[in-house]
Amino acid sequence: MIWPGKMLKQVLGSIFKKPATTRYPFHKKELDMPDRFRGKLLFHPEMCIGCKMCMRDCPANAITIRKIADKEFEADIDLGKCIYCAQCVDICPKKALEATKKFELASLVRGKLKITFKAEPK
Amino acid sequence: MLASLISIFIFPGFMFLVVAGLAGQFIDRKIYARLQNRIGPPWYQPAADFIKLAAKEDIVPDEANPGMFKAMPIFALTAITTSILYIPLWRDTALYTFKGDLVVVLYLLTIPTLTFFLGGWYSTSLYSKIGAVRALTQLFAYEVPLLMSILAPGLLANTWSLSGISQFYASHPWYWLVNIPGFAISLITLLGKLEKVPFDIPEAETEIVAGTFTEYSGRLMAMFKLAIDMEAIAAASLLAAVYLPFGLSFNPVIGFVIYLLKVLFIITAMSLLRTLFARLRIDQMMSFCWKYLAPLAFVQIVLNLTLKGFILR
Amino acid sequence: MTREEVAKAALIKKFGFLENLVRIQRERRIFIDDAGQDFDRILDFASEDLGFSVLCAITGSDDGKRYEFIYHMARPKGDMLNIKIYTPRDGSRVKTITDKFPGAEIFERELTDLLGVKIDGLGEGNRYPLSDDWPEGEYPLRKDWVKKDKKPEGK
Amino acid sequence: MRKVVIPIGPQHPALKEPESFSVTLSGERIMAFSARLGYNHRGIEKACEDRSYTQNVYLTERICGICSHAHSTAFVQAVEEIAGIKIPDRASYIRTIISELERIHSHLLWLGVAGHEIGFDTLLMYTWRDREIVMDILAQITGNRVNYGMNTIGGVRRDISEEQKKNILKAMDKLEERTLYYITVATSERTVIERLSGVGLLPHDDAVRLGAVGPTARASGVDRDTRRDDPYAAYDRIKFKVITDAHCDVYGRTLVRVGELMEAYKIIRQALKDMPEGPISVKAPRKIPAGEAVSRYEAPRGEDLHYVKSNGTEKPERVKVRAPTLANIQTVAKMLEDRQLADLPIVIAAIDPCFSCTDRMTIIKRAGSRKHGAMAWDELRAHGINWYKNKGIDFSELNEKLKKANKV
Repeated sequence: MIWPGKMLKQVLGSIFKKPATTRYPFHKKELDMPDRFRGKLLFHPEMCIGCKMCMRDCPANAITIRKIADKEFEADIDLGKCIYCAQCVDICPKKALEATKKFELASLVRGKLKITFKAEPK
Repeated sequence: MLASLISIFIFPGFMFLVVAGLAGQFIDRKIYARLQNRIGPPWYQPAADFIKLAAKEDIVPDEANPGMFKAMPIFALTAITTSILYIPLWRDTALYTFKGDLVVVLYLLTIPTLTFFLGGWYSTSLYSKIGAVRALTQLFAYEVPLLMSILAPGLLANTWSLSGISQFYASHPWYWLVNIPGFAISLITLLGKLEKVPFDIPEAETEIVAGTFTEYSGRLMAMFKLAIDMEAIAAASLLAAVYLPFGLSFNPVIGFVIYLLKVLFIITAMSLLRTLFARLRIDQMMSFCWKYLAPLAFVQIVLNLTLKGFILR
Repeated sequence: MTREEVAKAALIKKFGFLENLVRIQRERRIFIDDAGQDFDRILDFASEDLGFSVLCAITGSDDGKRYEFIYHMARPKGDMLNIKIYTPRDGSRVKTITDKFPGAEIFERELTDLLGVKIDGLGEGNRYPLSDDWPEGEYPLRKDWVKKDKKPEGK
Repeated sequence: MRKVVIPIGPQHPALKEPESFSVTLSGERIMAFSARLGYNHRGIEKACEDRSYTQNVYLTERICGICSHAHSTAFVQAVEEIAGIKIPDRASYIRTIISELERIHSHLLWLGVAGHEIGFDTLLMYTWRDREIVMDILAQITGNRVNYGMNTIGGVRRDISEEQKKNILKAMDKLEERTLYYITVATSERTVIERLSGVGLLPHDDAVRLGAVGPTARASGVDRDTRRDDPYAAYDRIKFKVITDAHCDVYGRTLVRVGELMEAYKIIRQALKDMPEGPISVKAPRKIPAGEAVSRYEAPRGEDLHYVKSNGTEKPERVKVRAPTLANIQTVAKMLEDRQLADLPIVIAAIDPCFSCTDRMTIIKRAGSRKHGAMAWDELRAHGINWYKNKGIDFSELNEKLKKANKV
């Protein structure tokens, strides 16, 4: 006869183990994203040459590059649309885009998800 | 008059049961979580849940019978509060006692299950109805072994009064060891009474949403949840009084601590049990109760009768 | 001769008109570019005699002039035979294959919903995959279909 | 008890995604079963026609969260075949490794879900805890836990470094030990066996007739696996066993899945050992020449099939996706014949359904008219605020405070 309660030993052992879960919103120390993590985008206006490859390749049309003056560009990124694939980062010939490790992007207001990276006036 | 009102509403009646019920729920959830290698809820979680539910709007389905629908949670609470008055907690006598109160307590503790059935049935939702029928079917499965195993110690003590049982075991120490198989059976069937894994068939969430409680919300739901927590304490007290009748002769404070430890032990054992198994199907549960538990309970009764006949003449 | 060539030769031997229509695209991929009127017989022959017994999917598409249906049949060995048939855009009808392949039902319902093709002999059943209140006469996979409602931009 | 029809879904705790089933019951016994699919239809196939090939790689990846690598690989394979691109060896090995890591996390996820469906939450907590090991590895290699974004037309986007190799091997050892433990639990815990064996019978012939795929078919003794029969990526250079089982029930499906877990560890070790040095991608043209291709991929849930037709432009003419669940869902009615209501969740779960994959497409449509009696979201919110106000609880002050805090 096969008896029930096969996991007894392991279950009792768990009492002496450190819990696998964390108190997330209160303790964030454990949350270290890997180096290749694709989080919130960062745009470096000074590097952009305005080729708009990122706009062309973005699967979600989340990024818009605007020309404001000669050789000066601004980027609008809609984080609500962005799917964090980082294709724009890969395709950018001048490395003007960068994926950061930021991931806590929830917001109650949709407008806050639209961010603009302004070029610094020269 | 005042004294009895206090004992009914405050201690060891309603208020004590509420506090102990919420504490019991916390302990159960915390242990369950730790056994699963999780952190578990903070200590105020059960109270927070209760307050949150109580602040919500009660929604009564159009089709439901509003009288029955609303009355059921109150019936459940009342029955449990009444039952605790007859159970000796830290002394060898209960607040109120009469011949045969053991049977009355057992039936008072059956009333919540019946209210689950009626509440589910009168809310007319299909999930509730299936849950209600399952609750009743399950009642017929676990009630017999539970009854037989709880009556066995009484047979040995030659009384069906809870206070009488306590007094008998206080004067005959170590005799309670005979009842350990019965204790195990009661613990298992108690899981069925409190609708916990592996016998949470009436409210199996992956099958019938929340079973009998599907249509309940707000305060009525809060009351039902509270009733289950209180029932856990009342039933644990009953088991403690019947199967663990020791340490009753100290002063009230130490006696009370010992009583709490006994309840804690029973709750812990139930948490451990519900960690270990998968939920059974209703037919498997029936056959398990009738094939294994009922005969075992019967053996316990025969054992106790024999013991009584030959040794305690 | 490879497995694919054997299958090709068998098909041509049985159905002469397939001479130029059977194409081995690569290892394990055979296409029949237009099965035409003989589709039923070719399907029977392929599934019973050649062993292409698993129906993987039915693809329906619209090339602007006519509808194209591809029946993707697989062999346990891994070879895949893709049988194409075409129907005109107006009054398009196809015969069901659920009598031979009960699993085809869901693929055929998809064709009905998304391309608006009539499937002869397909029994009653729930629609798939569009919702019950989807308007009549709107078939998203047709090339001339345009999105009508656009989701309003957020606040 | 007379016959009743109960709805399971579109919202139901047993289903992790919205899909609607209706079950006719007589007492506890299931008399009839019918499914209404399509609740997750997002219009992806149509959307693919408006997007470029590069964009479509990410779009197809989002057909499903769990088998994202399966869909994107199947898609890029088809495109590469049309364009005649030969991907570097290292890239095909990396695709193989990611695909097996995905299988591991998907099967562990399934084991947990199966535990939950039969009310065994402890199993769920333990398997999902151990699944974190493989999720961490995936996050380390690809950047994210799901939707890896690993594929690109012509190869892969990220390389596996020496250090990551070591981490993967370490994780495999740990997971192997844990999987062995779960095999003992699944095969020797009485309550689990009681709930699984003999449930959801799908005899061999029915599996073949209804076109079952993946572990569902293999547990009915159908020896079919796209990885071996129609090899892609580096599977033609790797030795592995195809796990089959003759139980034909949910128990058999469990055994097949845990068996495949053990196989996956071996495949990954082997692939890491054999992986050659070299580039990880080749340049692909933006315009793909006209042509068509059928690509098959053994996803964790079964065979995934993509058909791509191109017309010489930057955008495909037609993309067709046949996800494994679509092939398997039709076996559920057969499996539920003469079973009890209590078996329904585990039987549905046993084909490891993924309805997002199955449904794929939508066009967003505003509901023109509300149904009688239903409340719109704003109305519901106003009702809630009023209800609390009548009870003497006023949140308006708190709302103001929150607004201020948000502005700061």
